[in-house]
Amino acid sequence: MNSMNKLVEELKGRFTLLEVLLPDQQQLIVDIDQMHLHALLSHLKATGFRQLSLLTAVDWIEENTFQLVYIVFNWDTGIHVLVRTKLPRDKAVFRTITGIYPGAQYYERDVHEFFGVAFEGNVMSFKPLFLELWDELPPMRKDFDPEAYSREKFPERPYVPQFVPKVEVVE
Amino acid sequence: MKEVKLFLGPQHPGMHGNYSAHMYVEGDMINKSYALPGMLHRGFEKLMERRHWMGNLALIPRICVIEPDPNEMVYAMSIEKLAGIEVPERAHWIRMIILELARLAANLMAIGGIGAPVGLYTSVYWGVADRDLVLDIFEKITGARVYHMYIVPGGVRKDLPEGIEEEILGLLDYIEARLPEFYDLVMRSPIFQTRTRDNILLPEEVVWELGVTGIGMRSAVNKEYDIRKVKPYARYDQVAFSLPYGPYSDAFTRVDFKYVEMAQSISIIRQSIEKMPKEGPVRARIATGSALRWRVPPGMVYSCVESARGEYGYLVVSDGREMPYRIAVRGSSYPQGLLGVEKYLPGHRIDDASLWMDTMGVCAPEIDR
Amino acid sequence: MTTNSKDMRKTWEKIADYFRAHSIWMKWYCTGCGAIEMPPTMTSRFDMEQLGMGPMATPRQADVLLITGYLSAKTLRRVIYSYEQMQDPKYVVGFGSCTLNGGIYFDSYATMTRLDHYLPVDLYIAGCMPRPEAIMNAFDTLIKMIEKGEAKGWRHYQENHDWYRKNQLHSLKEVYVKDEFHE
Amino acid sequence: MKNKSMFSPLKAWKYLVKEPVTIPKKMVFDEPREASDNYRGFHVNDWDKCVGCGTCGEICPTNAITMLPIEGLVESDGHKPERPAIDYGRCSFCALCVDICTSDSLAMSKEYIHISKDADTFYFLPDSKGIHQVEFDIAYNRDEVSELLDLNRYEIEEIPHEGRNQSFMELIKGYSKEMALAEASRCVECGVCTFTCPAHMNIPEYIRSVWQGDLKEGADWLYETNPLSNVCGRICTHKCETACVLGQRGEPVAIRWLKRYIVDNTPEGDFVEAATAKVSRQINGRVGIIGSGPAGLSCGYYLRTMGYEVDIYEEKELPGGVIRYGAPEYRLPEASVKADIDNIEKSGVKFITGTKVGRDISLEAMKNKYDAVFSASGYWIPKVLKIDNKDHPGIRFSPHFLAEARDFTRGMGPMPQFHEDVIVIGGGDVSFDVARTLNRFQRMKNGRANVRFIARKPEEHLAASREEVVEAKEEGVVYHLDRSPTAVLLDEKGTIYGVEVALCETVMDESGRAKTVCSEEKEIIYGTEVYMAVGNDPDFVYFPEAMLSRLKIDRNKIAVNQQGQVEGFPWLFAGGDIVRGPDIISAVADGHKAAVGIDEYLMSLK
Repeated sequence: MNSMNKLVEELKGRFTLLEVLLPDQQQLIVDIDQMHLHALLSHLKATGFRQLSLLTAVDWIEENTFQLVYIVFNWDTGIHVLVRTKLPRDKAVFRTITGIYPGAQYYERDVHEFFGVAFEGNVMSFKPLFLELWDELPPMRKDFDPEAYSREKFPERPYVPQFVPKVEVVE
Repeated sequence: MKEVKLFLGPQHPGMHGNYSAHMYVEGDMINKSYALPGMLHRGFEKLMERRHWMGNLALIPRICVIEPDPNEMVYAMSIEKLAGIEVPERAHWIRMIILELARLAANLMAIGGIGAPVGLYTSVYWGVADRDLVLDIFEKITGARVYHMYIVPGGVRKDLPEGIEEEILGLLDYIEARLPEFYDLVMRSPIFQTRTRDNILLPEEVVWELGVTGIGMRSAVNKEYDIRKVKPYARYDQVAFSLPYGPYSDAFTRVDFKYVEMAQSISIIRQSIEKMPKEGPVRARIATGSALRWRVPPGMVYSCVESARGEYGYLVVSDGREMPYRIAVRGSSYPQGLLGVEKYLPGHRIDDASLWMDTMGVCAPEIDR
Repeated sequence: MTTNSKDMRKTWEKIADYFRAHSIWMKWYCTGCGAIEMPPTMTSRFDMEQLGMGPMATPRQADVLLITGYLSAKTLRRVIYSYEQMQDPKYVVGFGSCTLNGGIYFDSYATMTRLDHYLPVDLYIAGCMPRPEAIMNAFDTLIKMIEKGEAKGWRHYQENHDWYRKNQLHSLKEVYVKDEFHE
Repeated sequence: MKNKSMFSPLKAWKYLVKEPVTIPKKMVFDEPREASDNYRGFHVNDWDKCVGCGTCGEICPTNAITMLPIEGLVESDGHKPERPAIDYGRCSFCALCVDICTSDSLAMSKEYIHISKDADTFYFLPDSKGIHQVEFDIAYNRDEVSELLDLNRYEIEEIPHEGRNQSFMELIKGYSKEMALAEASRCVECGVCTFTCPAHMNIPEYIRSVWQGDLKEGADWLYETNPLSNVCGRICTHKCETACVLGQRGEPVAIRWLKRYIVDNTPEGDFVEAATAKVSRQINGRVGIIGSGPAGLSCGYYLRTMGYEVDIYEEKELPGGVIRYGAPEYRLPEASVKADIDNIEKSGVKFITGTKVGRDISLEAMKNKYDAVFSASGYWIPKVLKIDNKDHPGIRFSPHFLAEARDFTRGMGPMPQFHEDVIVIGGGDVSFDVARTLNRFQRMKNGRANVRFIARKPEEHLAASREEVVEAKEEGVVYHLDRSPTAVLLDEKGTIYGVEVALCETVMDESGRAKTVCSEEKEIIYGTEVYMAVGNDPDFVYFPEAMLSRLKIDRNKIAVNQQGQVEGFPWLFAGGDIVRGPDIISAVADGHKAAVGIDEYLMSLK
C-alpha cells in the first residue's frame, strides 16, 4: 500500500490528473487529458511499468465519447495502472503509443477495428485484423446491433414443433 | 532462391487450433510472416454486453477452450471487487483447486501436444489420455468435462461432492508418478533435444517489447514474475510454492518449466485440500433478488490471474444495470500470437514454425475472442 | 436430404460404400470449441482407430469433414474452400448446438447460425460440446449410414449447388478469400 | 547433454504389461459410460411440478427455451398452460434454467447422446422421460448454493408493537427505498399474478418500474387498471400473492406492499398526472352510478377516461362506501382514501352525496336522466345470527359501529358508545376490524380492554387473513375459538350478561374439506354487549317492484353478463358486492369491466 501512496503522490505532483480512483489495493485508475497521456505513459514506463497489459476502449454513447483505457503493469510492485482518456466520438482520432510500448501495435489495430478509433502514426492499425470483408459499423460500438445483423446475414432455423403432445386430463 | 508464399494453418496439423500465419519463405527460412487471426472470432465482448451478469456465466468459459477456468475466475473477481463482496473462505480454496487442476490439464495437453511438431507422437497419446483423467474429476465436481461454469461471482456454484478429495489426491499421485516417465519420453529424447535446445530464443528485450507473460517471461527475465506471486488472489499467499525462472529462454527451457510447474500445481492442490476449511459456506450472493435482476454497482475494474500461458485479465465496466457495460479480455498469448508472429517468427525455419507457436504458448481462441 | 428414398445404388456402389465405410479419413480441421474433445477421441482413451478412422491432414485425401462447433464467417470461407477440395463421396458431421442453430452465439455478428445453409450436413451431434462417447457413437452411426448409402449430402451439394452458393454469397459476400496474400 | 543408458529402450517393455487406458468398446457403444452424479446432460422436466412460469426461458443466455402452449392444460391460479421446449441448437448446457426453476421441476439427467441427421429432433419438449423416452437418473439439480432466486421477503417496516393497540396509527409504515428495490428485484416477471388478480393489474410491469426507480411509470401502470391503488396497496386481499411462483418454494413477492410503495412515494404531482392524463376526449353521454364504493369509483373513473359525464350518487356524507365507512383507520388511513378519491374527482367525476337512490331520487328518474346506470349499492344490511334473543336492542352490528368509528377517527363524530366487557361474534376480516377497533377504544378510554372474540372455527380455518388473527391476539383480543353461539343471555332485568356457546370441533372429512361439528356441551362467555359481524346483505329496495321480480337474484347476487350488464335491462349495469360478494379488488375489476361494457353499449346505440 505504501508504494501505492507514493505512486499516487508522484503522479499527482507531475501531472494534472482529472481523476484518481483506487478500485483495489494494487490498482490505480487515473484520468488524464489527451495532451498529456503520452508523457504520463512514458513516465510510467520509465518508472517500472514496463508492460502494457491491455489497451482497449469503452464506448460511452450517451456522453458521445470513446474512453481509451491503457493498462500498464509493474511486475515488481504488482500495481496495475489504468490510464484513461476520452475522445469525442465523432472525431475519434488519437496518436499511437507504439513509440512507448511497441506491443500496442496490435491492440491499436484491434481498437480501430472494433471501435473505429484511428491511431495516427500506426499505419498497420488501419488494416482489418479479426474481421474479413466487414462492411458495417465497427461492431463494438454501442449503436451496432449484432442480433439484427446476425438475423439478416445468418438466417435462423425455423422449427416446426410437431411433437407437442396433447395432454388428456390435467387438473 | 525464389521467395514462396506459404500458409501455416488454419487446417494444419501442426497448428493448435483454428489459427493461421501467412509466411514468405525462401528455401526453408521464413523471411516474413503475419498472423491471420479472427477465425475463432465470435464477438464475445459484444455478446457479454447483451446478457445478464449471471447469464454471462455460460459465455465466459467459452473464450478459451484449453483452460476455461481462469475466465470464470477473473470475471468473478471483477464483480466481487465492484460489488465489494467477501468470498467465503472455503470457496477461495475450492477455486484454487479448480484453477490448479485446470492448469494441470492445460499443461498436460501442452506437453502432450509438444510431441506433434517434433514428431514424437507417443507423447500426444500419453498427455491427452492423462488429461482426460483430470477431466473426469472436473466432471464429478462441476458437472461438465470442459466448460465447467463452476467459479461464479461470490464463490463457487456448488459445494464439492463428498469424497472427491481422495479422488483428487489419488489422481495427483498418479500424475506425479507419470511425470518422470513423460520426462524420459519427451525431454530426454534426442530428437526433441536437437530440435529445441538453443532454438527459438526469447530474449529479455523481446519479452518487454511484446508484453509476453507467463513461462516465457519467467524463463527470460530471471525473476519469479507470476501473478500468483506478485499479486496473489484467492489464497495463493497462504500456500508454499516456487516457480522456475531463468535468464535464458529457449524452446527447451520453456517446455522444461512446464514440468516443474506441474509439480508445483500438484503441491498447491495438496496443500489446498489440507488447509481448506472442511465445511462452511461456499457462495455469497452478489446482489438481492433473482438472478435476472442482479445488479453490479457502477465502476471500472481490471482483474487478472495467472493462466497456464500468463497474465489473463478482464477489464469490467459496469454502469449499474443488470448487464455489463463493457468487458474487455486480455488473452495471455495476445502479444506473442500477433506481434510476436510478425516480428520474431521470421528468421526461423518452416519446420520450427509450429514449434514456435507451441512453445510460445499461442492459443487462438483467447486471441480471437 | 432425402432419407427414406429407396436404395437406388448399383451393385458396385454398394460394394464401394462398404469399403468406404470402414476406412474413413477424417479431415483435421479444428473449427471451434468441439475440437477439444477430438484429441481424446483420436488418441488412446477412446481410440477412434477402433472404427477404422484416422486423421488426415489434407482435404484431398479426407472423407469426413467435422465442423466442431461455431463457424465464424472467416472460417466458413475456408471450410467451404476445404470442402470443395475434398473428393466425392464426402461427409459432413456437425458438432453441438452451434452448427444446428447458432448455439450460444446465436446473436453474434461474427458466427453463422445454421450450417446446413452452406454445406450439406449428414449428421448432427447434440451437446455443447458433445462428449467423446457421443462423438464415437456418431462415427458409428455415420459408418452405418455410409454402408447403407444414406449419407448423401455430397450428392445433394452437387445437385443443389446453386442454392448453397446463393446462401454462401448472401452471408459471406465472397466465398473465396482475396487479400494481399491471395493475388 | 547427458547420454541415456543403452538399456533405456528396454524400459519400454514395462508398458507391455500396463493396463490400457482405452475405454472398452462396450462402454462406449453398448452402454456408454455413466455420467457423474452432477452431470449436466439433457433436460428433464416434471410436468406435475412445472407451473409454466417461463423463468427458465428468461434466464437462458442462449434464447434456447420457448414456452409452448400445451393443449389440454388449463390456466389456473399460479399455473400457465405452457411448458418449456428446449432447442439443442442453442442450449449451452449451463443449467442456469435448473438453478432458477421456481417450481423445482427442471433438472438435467445423465443422458448425453443424441445423434440424428434430422435437425428438427434437436428441438425438444422435456418431460420426465428424456429425449429418447428412456429414463435416466437425474444428475444436475439445484441446491441451496446454486439457487438463483431470492426466496425470502424483505421485511416491511411496522410501527412498534408496544402501544399500537392504543391508537389508530397505521400499523405498516411501508418499504424504504432500499427495501422496495430489494423486494422488487425478487420478481421474475412471469406474470401468473396478472391472471389471478381480478382486475388483471399489470403487476410485473409496475414491479419493474419500482426496480428501475421510475415511480411515475409505476403510477401510470397502476391507473391502467385500478384507480384505487392507495386503498388496494393497503387492504387488498392480494390473491396475486397466493399465485406468485416464488411462493412455490419460498415466500411470494410482496406485491401489495410494492404497490403501496409506488403510491406512497410517487411525487404528488406525478401521481395526479398519472390519474388525469388518461382523461381525454369528450363524448356525448351521461352515466349515473349508484353507490360510491370501489366498484362505483372504478366505473366512474374509467368512464371519465373514455370521456363520459359521470355522476355518482352516495347516501352518506362522503364518497367511498366501504373504504370510507368500513375499513378501520389503522389499516386504511383517511389520507389514503382521500388521495384516491380526490384523484378520481379531479378526473371529472361528480359526486352527489347525501342522496340515496330510492329515497331522494328514484331509479326511474335516473333512467330518464342518464343514458346508462351502473349500480354498485353494496352490502349494508347486517346479517343476524339465528340464536336466542337475537333481536335484543343491546346487540350491535358491524356496519354501523365501523362507520361511527371511522367518523370519529377522521374527526367528524364523537367516540362511539361501548361497554367495558364486550363480545364480538364473527370470524372474517370485518369481525376482526370490530374487535380490534373496540380494543383500541377501550384502551383509549379506560386504559384497559376486555374484548372476547367468538368464532366457530379454529385459528387456522378462520376466514380472516392470517395477519389479522395474529395481530389481534398480540393486541390483547381474547379468543374463544371452536365455539358456536347459541343464545344471548339476559338477566331478569333484560340486560345482556353473556353469550352461551356450544363447543365445536373442526375436522377434515374424507374429501379433505374442513367440517365443523358442534356438541351439546355448553359454556358461557361473559360480557354486557354483543357485536355481531357475521356478514351483510344487500339492500334492493330502490328497485321498483316490477323490476325486482324480473331481476335474477341468486343468494343476494344479481345475475349479470360478462360486462356487468343486467339481463333484461340493457341500460342497467351492476357490479361490486351485489354481483360478486365482498372483495375490493373484484369490485374495482367489476367497475372497470362495466365501464367498458357501458361504452360498448352506448356506442352500439349510435
